[in-house]
Amino acid sequence: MTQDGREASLPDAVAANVSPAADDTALVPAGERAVGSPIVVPNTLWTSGREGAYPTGSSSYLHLASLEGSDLMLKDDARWGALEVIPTKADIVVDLIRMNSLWPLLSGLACCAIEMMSAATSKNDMDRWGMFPFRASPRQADVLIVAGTLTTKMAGPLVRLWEQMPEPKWCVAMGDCTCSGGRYKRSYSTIEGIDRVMPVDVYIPGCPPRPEGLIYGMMKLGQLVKERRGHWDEHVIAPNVPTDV
Amino acid sequence: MTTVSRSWGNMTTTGKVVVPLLLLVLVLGPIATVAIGSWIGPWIVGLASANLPIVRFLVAVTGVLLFSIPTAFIIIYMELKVIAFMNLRVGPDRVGPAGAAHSVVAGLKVLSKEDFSPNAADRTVFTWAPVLVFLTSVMTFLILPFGPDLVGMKLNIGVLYLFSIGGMTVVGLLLAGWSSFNKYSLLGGLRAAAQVVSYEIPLTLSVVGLILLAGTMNVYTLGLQQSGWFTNWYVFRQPLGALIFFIASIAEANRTPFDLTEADSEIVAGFATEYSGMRFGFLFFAEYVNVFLVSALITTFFFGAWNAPVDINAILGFFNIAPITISFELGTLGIALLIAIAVLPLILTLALAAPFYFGKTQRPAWQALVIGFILFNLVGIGILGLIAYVNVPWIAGITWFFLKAFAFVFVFVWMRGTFPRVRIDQLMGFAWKWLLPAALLNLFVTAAAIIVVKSL
Amino acid sequence: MTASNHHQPHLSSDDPRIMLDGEIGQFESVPPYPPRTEREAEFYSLRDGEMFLNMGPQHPSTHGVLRVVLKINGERVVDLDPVLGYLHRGVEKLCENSDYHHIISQVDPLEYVSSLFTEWAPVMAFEKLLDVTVPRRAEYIRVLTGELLRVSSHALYQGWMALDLGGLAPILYSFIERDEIVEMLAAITGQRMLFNYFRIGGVNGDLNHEFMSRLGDWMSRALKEHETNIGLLNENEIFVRRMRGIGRVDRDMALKMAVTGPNIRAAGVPFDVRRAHPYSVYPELDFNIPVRGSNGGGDSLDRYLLRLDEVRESLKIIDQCLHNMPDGPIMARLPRLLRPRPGRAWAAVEAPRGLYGTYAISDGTDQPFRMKIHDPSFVNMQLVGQLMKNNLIADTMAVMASLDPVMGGIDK
Amino acid sequence: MDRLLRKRLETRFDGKLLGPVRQRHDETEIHVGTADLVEIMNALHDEADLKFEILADLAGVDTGDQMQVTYHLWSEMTPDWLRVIADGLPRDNPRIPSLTGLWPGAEWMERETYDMFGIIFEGNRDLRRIYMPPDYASFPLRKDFYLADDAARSPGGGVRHMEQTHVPAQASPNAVRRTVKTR
Repeated sequence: MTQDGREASLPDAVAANVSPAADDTALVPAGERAVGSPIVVPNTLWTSGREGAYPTGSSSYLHLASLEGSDLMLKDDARWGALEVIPTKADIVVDLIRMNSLWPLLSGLACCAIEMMSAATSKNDMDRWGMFPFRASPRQADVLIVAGTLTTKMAGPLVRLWEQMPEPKWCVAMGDCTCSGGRYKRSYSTIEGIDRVMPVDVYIPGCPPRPEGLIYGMMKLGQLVKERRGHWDEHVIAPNVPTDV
Repeated sequence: MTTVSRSWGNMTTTGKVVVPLLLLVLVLGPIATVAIGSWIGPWIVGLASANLPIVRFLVAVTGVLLFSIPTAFIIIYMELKVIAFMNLRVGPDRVGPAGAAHSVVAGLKVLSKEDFSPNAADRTVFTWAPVLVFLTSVMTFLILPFGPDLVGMKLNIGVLYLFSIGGMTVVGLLLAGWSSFNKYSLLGGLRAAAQVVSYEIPLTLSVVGLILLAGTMNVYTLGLQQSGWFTNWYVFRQPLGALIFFIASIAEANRTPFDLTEADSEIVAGFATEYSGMRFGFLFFAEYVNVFLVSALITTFFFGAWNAPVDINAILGFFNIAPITISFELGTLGIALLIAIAVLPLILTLALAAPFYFGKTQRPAWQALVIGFILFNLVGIGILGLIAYVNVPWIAGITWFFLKAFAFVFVFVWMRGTFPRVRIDQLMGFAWKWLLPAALLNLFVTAAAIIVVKSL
Repeated sequence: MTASNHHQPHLSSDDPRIMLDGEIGQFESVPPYPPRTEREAEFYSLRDGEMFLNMGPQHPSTHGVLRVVLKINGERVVDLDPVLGYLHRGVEKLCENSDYHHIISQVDPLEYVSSLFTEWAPVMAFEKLLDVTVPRRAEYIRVLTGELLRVSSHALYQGWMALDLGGLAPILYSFIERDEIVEMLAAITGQRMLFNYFRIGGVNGDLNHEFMSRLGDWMSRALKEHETNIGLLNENEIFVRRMRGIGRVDRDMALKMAVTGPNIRAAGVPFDVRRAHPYSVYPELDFNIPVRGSNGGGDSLDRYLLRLDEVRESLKIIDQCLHNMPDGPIMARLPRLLRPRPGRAWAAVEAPRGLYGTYAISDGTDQPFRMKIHDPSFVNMQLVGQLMKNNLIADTMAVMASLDPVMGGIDK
Repeated sequence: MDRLLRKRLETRFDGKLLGPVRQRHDETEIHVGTADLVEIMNALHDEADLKFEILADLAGVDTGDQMQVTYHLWSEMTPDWLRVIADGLPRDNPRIPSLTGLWPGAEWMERETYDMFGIIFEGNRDLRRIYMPPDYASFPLRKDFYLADDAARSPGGGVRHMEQTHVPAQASPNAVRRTVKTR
């Protein structure tokens, strides 16, 4: 994760997005006015102190395609193994295939794991979308459903687990604790959201989310897989993550 | 022009290599065809007719390879749906009719995953072990008699070949477990070795009695001997042998309750722990090919390989009816044949549509016609199928063979859905303390019976 | 990144102490630092023919993020060392920093399979600190919902038991039962798992029509379905042979290891907080305390069967609660901001896994000065180290599952 | 509350108890010194009229100026919980004899108390950190350990690692400010 090296080659649009603000002078008063004079609201849209905070036009709005065009993103369009001989247009088929068999990894961290299991059982059956065979080994899994609070002690193993999964792989953050820290945000041993240590494709809030919620998130993930048409930009990890993770 | 250049830009390097090749093939294809038709073709034919067995062997191998993967897909889908039904679930139902294509999709997905091998693994062995496992399970198809004259090789030492090849599977599993450089894989491989080796013995011994009875080791001959009524099946002469063979073959195929080699809850995925992508796919398919294989073997050895349970000709003979053989020369019809082909569908469709149009249910004409046409097709297919069944013996044979084999596959899946897993010491104790003495007893009784009968 | 390196090596992904399913062979299981205790020293020294096998923190059958380092000789487990803390969320510190009403939602996810009991003990302790008397209807509602949750927890236990032994079907059948129960509880609590339902001095909401109708529908066939789920396993020869005779715990061992709950009752000690130290309205209710293994201790099969007996008792309790459920208020009158007198209070309830206690110290402010949570799974897990000696790897799963640990409770 | 138990305890352990026997609700509370702890616990566990066989809980307490270890016991002889408070442990070097000889099951509870408070149980064969990683610097449940949201008051090892000492690339300004403050 060489953020610094990539920062040098940022296009202006991206640089405008990530450059730290000089100072937050949000609302600029419209000039001086005498005491008692009627307040005249100037007929101009106010602009934020941070340029690029409110995208106007196409200058700071970054489309995924242009992102792929820039050298910011790793050129890596998920064609591995034997299917590499298939030319580009066949990616639609490949992505339909991947979308229809997303094998989750059989790993639960905490409370949400129970609801994850409940989503796979008879009442609400994840198998219908081909998501059922929970693989025990990360080598054969496609989706990592992080279900439950992530502690600092577990962060290393989880990151390693993520690294052990073969591409293409996706991560689903299930529950408030994994999205943002949730009810243990204040604690001394938890991580405020797993996107500090690993990329996340789909966030499913709720403490814990219902099984239907998980299934909805997984279907959203399938939609994502289908719409990206097999072009996977490298996930940008949240700013304040230690570089040695 | 822009579209061409853009698509050219979108292609991967490999695509840029492949597409011109395709164009080249399109150009060179006709020329090559002409050449083959004129000069190379006859030479090949002469060569083939010169040494037929080799050609037959190659054809059989190709057919088996093409045949094994769809079988695995069918069994995987069957397992998904049957276990889902046993768990009060729906099972996959999104891709294909009733989710029939889900297993195919899973297989293609595995094909398109990253092909990974750990740093510390022994690359060569790690790469080739799954292929070995898959090949050993596929090679056994060569001697399976799917029907009369529908067999790859009529080996006269077929049973010997069978068990020698089946024993080679454990080598692949052991190599896979060892080369992964993972303790779980190592445990899985060693478990597989111990299990398969110790279950080979009762498996083989249970068939020796059968061989004594049959007096041959040719699997095709075994099938021939069980023709006629179902009482000729060897299961009624070797019940104990059949039982032992069934139990031992479960362990051979590493299925529940003997699936200690990939016990999820103990050793994560056994010998397959470190495998990903298509190598894992090989192991995955080999398991299911093995399931079909042992079911087919049970069918072949003990349940009358391709023979129908009832002997139609015997029944017909009992009623003094000549066996049905339609030796009707269509050429004798002459011009009437063309008329029949032109008119018969029309007449039959109208005839079948009539009751729906004039009957109580006053359907509109087009509906009645559609229904009539469908019925006509069904009837025609049924008649043709019946004729084929009666006149083409291998169609009947393959039908019955697959019916029986998939009945046993269903039993395997059923056990997968219901049984817990045995412990390793219970597994070994069962093999050596119960199955082996039982197999020896079976062998002894069979031999004694044969001697007694001969002495009479 | 320089000054803090000694703070976060356990966070870096190439830490030799972290061993997962894959890549296990590439790591020495021996930690890179010198042993701190003689126990650690003698565990991490290998004799001839032995090797380490690391299970977890991500393993299919460690019930979450438990990590167990096995020292195996072939298939036989010589010794093992459980490593906890992969789910340590610092709940006690959070409780000391949040006020009394907030604590109920903080302790909820501790034992997430039966989370009402994790609310019950703190609530009882705070009521002792505040000298509050809970209305009888509230007590009855607590008992009713608690016993419902006990049934669902034991159903899940049965399913996990089978799953760790390789049986696929029972877990799905027990999840059907569990889903029905949590859905009917969600009708009054509004949540499926972490019902933030009990309040200091009562409960949050009264029984409503949906709950009663669902409950009546379920009660009409609960026993029959329970028998069905039992029939999936108890007549199975493989299951019984694998459970019988392994992990035997006798009376003295259970008492010395401070085990509680079904695990100690399966060892022949009739210690159940509901009878040993009656709380709530349990003295008014008629139920038995099933005890097994009175002669010579009980094994995994006894621990399994005892929980099935407890389900029947719980159904009896639920029936009585429904019949003599009194009318009246469900909350005591209390101020919004609670400032109890300085003092200490200890309250314990009988959770599905054993004695679940809370020790609260008040210093007169609106936050407890100290709050200790005693979780039964944490103590019961110590048995694993003793029961696993000279067993097979497969038995490790069976015994661990028969103790029924919940990592959320173990790691707090 | 059980008056008989109070009388029994006062007569049996006369002079060994620091302070009177307190009783409230269904709890009886005695304070003992660390020197007499093992002897008193043995007596409570063995003697026929006490028979406190079940150790319900073991908890450490940091009162701010000293450390305490609290044991909760249950006996079939009395309807009360018995709370034994081992009092007067210095905060700089808290030491107390271990009870693993009496209840081997107390081992993990003592490990937890050591992990959270740094109380050293002499005689515990396996006294290492059980929750926090082995290289963790501080003891979270002590009173001078503050949560991450007021990390400025916390001593060095206390704060969560991810916030404390790391200047991230592309950091938002307030993150940088926090980092600088904790340095």
